Amino acid sequence: MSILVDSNTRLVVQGITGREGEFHSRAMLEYGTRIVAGVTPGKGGQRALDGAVPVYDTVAQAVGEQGADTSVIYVPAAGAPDAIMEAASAGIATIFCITEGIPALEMVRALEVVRETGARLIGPNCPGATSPGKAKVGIIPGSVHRPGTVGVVSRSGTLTYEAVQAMTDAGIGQSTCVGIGGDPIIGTSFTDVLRLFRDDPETTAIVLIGEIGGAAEEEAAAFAGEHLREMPMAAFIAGRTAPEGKRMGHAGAIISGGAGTAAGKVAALEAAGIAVAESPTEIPTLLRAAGVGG
Amino acid sequence: MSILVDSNTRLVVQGITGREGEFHSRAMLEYGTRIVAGVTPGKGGQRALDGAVPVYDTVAQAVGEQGADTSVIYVPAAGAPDAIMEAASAGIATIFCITEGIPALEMVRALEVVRETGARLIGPNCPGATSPGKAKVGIIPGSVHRPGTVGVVSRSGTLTYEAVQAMTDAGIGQSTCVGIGGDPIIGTSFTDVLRLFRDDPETTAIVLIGEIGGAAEEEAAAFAGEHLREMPMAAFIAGRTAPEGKRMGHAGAIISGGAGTAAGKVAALEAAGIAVAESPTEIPTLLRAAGVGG
Amino acid sequence: MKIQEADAKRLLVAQGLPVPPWEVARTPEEVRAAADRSFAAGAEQVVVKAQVLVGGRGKAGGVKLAANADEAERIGREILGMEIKGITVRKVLVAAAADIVREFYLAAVLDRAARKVLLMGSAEGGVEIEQVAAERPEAIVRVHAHPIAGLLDWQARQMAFALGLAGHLKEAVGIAKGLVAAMIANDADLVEINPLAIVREKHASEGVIERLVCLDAKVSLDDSALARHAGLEDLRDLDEEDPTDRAARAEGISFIKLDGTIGCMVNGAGLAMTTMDLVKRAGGEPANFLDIGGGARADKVAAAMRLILEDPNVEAILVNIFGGITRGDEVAHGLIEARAMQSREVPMVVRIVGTNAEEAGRLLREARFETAASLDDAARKAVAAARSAQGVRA
Amino acid sequence: MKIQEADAKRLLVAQGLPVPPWEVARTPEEVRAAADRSFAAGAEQVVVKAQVLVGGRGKAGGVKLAANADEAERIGREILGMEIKGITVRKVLVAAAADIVREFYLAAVLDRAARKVLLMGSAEGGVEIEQVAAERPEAIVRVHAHPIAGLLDWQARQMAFALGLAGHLKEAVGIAKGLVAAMIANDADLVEINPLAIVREKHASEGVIERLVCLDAKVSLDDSALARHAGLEDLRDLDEEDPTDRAARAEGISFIKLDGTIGCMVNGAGLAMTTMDLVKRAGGEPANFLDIGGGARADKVAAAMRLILEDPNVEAILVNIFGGITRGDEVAHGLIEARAMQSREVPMVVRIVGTNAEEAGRLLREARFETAASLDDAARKAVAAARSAQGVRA
Repeated sequence: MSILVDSNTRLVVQGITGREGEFHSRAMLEYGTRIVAGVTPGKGGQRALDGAVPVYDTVAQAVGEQGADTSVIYVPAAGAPDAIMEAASAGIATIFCITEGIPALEMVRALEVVRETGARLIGPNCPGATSPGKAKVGIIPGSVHRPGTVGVVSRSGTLTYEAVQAMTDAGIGQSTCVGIGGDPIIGTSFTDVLRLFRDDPETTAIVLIGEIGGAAEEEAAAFAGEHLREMPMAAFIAGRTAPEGKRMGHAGAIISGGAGTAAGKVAALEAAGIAVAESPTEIPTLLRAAGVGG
Repeated sequence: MSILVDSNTRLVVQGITGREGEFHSRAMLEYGTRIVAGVTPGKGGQRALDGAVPVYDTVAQAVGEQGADTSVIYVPAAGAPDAIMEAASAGIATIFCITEGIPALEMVRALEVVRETGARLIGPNCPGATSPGKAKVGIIPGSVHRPGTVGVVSRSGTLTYEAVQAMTDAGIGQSTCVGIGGDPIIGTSFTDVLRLFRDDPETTAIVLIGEIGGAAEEEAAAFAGEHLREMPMAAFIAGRTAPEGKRMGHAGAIISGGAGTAAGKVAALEAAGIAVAESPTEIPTLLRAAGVGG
Repeated sequence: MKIQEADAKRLLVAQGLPVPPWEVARTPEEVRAAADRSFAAGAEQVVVKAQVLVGGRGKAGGVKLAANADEAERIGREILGMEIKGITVRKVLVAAAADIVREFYLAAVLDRAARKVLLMGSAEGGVEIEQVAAERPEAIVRVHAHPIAGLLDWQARQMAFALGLAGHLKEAVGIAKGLVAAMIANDADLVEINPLAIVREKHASEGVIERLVCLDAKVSLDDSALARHAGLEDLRDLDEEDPTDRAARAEGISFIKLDGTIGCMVNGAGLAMTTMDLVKRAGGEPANFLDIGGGARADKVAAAMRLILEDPNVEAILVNIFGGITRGDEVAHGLIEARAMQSREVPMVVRIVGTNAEEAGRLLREARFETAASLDDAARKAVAAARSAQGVRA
Repeated sequence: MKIQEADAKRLLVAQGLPVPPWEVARTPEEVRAAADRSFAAGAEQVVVKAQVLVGGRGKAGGVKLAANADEAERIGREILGMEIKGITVRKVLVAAAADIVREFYLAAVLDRAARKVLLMGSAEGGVEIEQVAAERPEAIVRVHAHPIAGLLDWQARQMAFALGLAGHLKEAVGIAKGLVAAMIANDADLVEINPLAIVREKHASEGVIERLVCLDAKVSLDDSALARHAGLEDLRDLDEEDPTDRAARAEGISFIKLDGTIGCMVNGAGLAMTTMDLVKRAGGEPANFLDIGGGARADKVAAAMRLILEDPNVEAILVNIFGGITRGDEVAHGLIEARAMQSREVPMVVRIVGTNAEEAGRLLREARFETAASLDDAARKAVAAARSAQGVRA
């Protein structure tokens, strides 16, 4: 197994004919991800990626004709919340939204519609997820991975690649790597992913990569302290030097009113018995110390 | 048993200090209904009905302090949808809305919020429900009833009293009489109530009183034809002489584009094996013919 | 409440929908002037359309084309004053005749079963949708708007693609969303565009272009919401309303005039319909639907009586009251008061049961009203009374 | 994006919220004129408030009362030009001082965990809400607005009753709903009224009345939504913005100036923060946060380099790129180009891994850049380079 994506994933790419969508779709196809359809309203009937993938006008058509069950969204911010709602309403079970710069209140509304349908949204402003050797969905470079049993969950993009590369270099493979996104309003939280990893028999250890802003890491620490006592874990928190009141790139990365500091998150994780690395390169060492093997 | 209301019902009256609310609350108390609280925003702390009932500012307080589980709303149309949403969000399980004249699209929105909470709304523009000898909620005169085992469901007010009086006069008692309301957008349909009666061991026969407009009677007939084959039933449909395109008093009572006629409804009911009376006074005879006893 | 095409179009324009310009004219001279302006703006033909709230005006000869201002004036003279289904045409709409490439149907309606706004579309526009629904139901596309968020973009796109409007995607999405927005903004029961059409237009700068426009519009407003929207009550077309209906509305009485001879006064809509049905069953014809509502007092009863008696066809009156909130004695007082002041003598059968029915019975007997015990009995007596009244006159 | 009090108040007024009148003044003379008008309108005292986007202006002496126009002008002279937390005061707000009966706190914020708008209220207004939250969390009332329908009436009532505002129910409901409406209409992250106050006002006609008004307002807008709202971008206070920040925004680079000496150029926000943290860990201080974003090309790299070098404190530059979408060779080209044009010589340590890293390494070696294999190594080298640069100057 693995979580969220695997070799059975039937992926539809929303925005497949755009520059980003096409670029990453090629990389996903190369990695072995089963892309069954693309959607670009108005380009239905065409074929994308040198004829490899049929393009539809609507997600409902992609679901109906190709059995798509997972979607990845490369649609620009103005249309992305609608693309999310379309996917959810069409019966897509897992939706990855890569798009950055969606207004938070747009996401509040879109997530309510998603909730009504029972779909799961990862992101927005996330790099996607990879189950090494099976499938990758999103924008994470396939080369950083190595199949294994450590689950990785992160709010970042390149920082995740850095941490995963360090693990791979140290011979520690991953079951699934998930980027949940750097926005304040996201569909799937750290805790949600921890729950999925807990229930995945193939995942034997977890790495959590957080950053300043919000309280999702604290919430995850509380969950782990209660439900993941037996699971070896390591963590990293970015932003120890970030000043208060400034948005550090990610819309969600801001300390305000003294809340959301790296120190607070590190303390919460450590209180839950999770070792926190001072550099992403230390993660493999912490995992080994926690009992993770080859 | 019985459905929706009984001697365990803990009722909160929303709009208890208004003219309508006070008048009908007295009648309900007299009938034996357990009114545990009233709500009138701004009159919290007072007592209504000669000191018999505590008044709160919010439904949440009535639920928290008096354990109210059922609500009846006598709030004017402008505030009624909000009163419905308040009751649903406060954890009230069954809400009766007596108020007439709520715009249909207001109800579309309010019902979505009700749906999110899992509450049941009866009405609006309905007379309420009575489980004879146990409790009455709404505005149905208690005097027309007689305890028994026939369930009555209707879109009307006085027409229901007429039919129930005829049954009572003929010695046929009722398990519960429910008025679902005359508006186009209502919370609980004929079919919903048929389902409740089916699952109520105390109900042994059913009377359905419909009228022109919409297709709720046809839907109910289809349900009865499939799921209530063993249940003795009788029906009456008002509006055989109603012209097309005119709203007959009730906002929902209109034939448009040839749909929603009495003839169509009578045909659907008869096709499901349900005898349809030509006058409400014939209902007892039809029930006897269907095998209903004393 | 149904409103006229021109008013419906204005509500659509307010939501940004593309509606070709039109003018309303009340005299043949105004028709000519409007046609002149239209021809001056480049029209090759103008269409003159009767403004009535009943359907079928086309078949009745209420919609005609004119190739010049003379013809327009002549047609205006023909249509203005014409009777369509009993309604006198008092105004017409004048607009440039469209060069239609293709017609569609698009409407937002209230879906009672789903408890949502339903957007219905068909690529078979220009014809009666009921006919399409009956003959080829699969030709109708249905999309439910979100109950709170309204019509979402993807839903509008889904409708556009299903109708084959991929070539006019952005326009179609705007129109579909605007249609539902118009429904919600005005608390309408129905907003219908038929036809929604791709038309060919000549533009000085761009040459011939094809665009999607709303050629006809029908809107029906929710009576319960009229008071919440400034200006909507003004759209009521008093020309087409019976004065009795207006008086009833002012009294807060629900009244609908019918063609029979037995006037009915009832409390409760369902019971009022039932009373009509029983009059018919007893061999008579109801003269009206009348619901005095719950808790009506004597003065309202008297007002209801006046409404009924304004109809010269009424030959007998049936009063049927099941007292719940309504007190029987109040009704009896109202009836006695009303009869004392009534302009003409009409037989009356009264049946009052429920709250204070005994006191009511005493009052009525004292005042020598004919009473009845059951509803069926009351209907039979009323029909008989009407027959004998006819007999007297005959 | 934070906006000034006066702009925040205008957004509230646009939603119908009651905000007592105010004026903005940029000179002591304007302060006097505004105070004159306020006294003429019946004010007994006026308040002069520094308009700065940092907190704690009251404690810093940026808010003062004046009993007459002379005093107002003097206070205006005092406050204008004052420095508050490094920001020079360039404008003040002048308003009649309110006769406060009771103060409350009311704010709409984004609740990340619940994924909803959260309305927070407290009957302990006028003080820092963080203090109330820390000391008496039960004194804060929380109501989540419906994610699509917004704040419902009953929710607003619930808040009003919980705050003890039963005596001003209708006003409080209007304010709570308007507050959330302002949040949604402007795509704000935060709309705060502190204090919301019951004030005593003398009216010529009504005598002394008490009413609920918004005395101060704080609004922070969602940067991602600014472009969707006409006029909001204009509310950015350029007086308080570093010119470098403005340049960065124009280039689409996420940049925040800090106080250290090691300039950082990174792709990705999380990695950029991590890079800063590792600089600090290696004994240095980051001079900035800089995320060039995904897929940055050579020209953007060059622009980023210019931004970093505009800071005279920068003594070494650390470039850390993990190529995914971003191509390492593109970055290398950009660095080479930027160095060729740069105004001053600063040591640079470059670490590029991922997509096209080998080609990048070759280019950088040819151009004699100092490179590093790991992120930790790069941080150490950059700190060492800055130290030796200091040594050279010392």
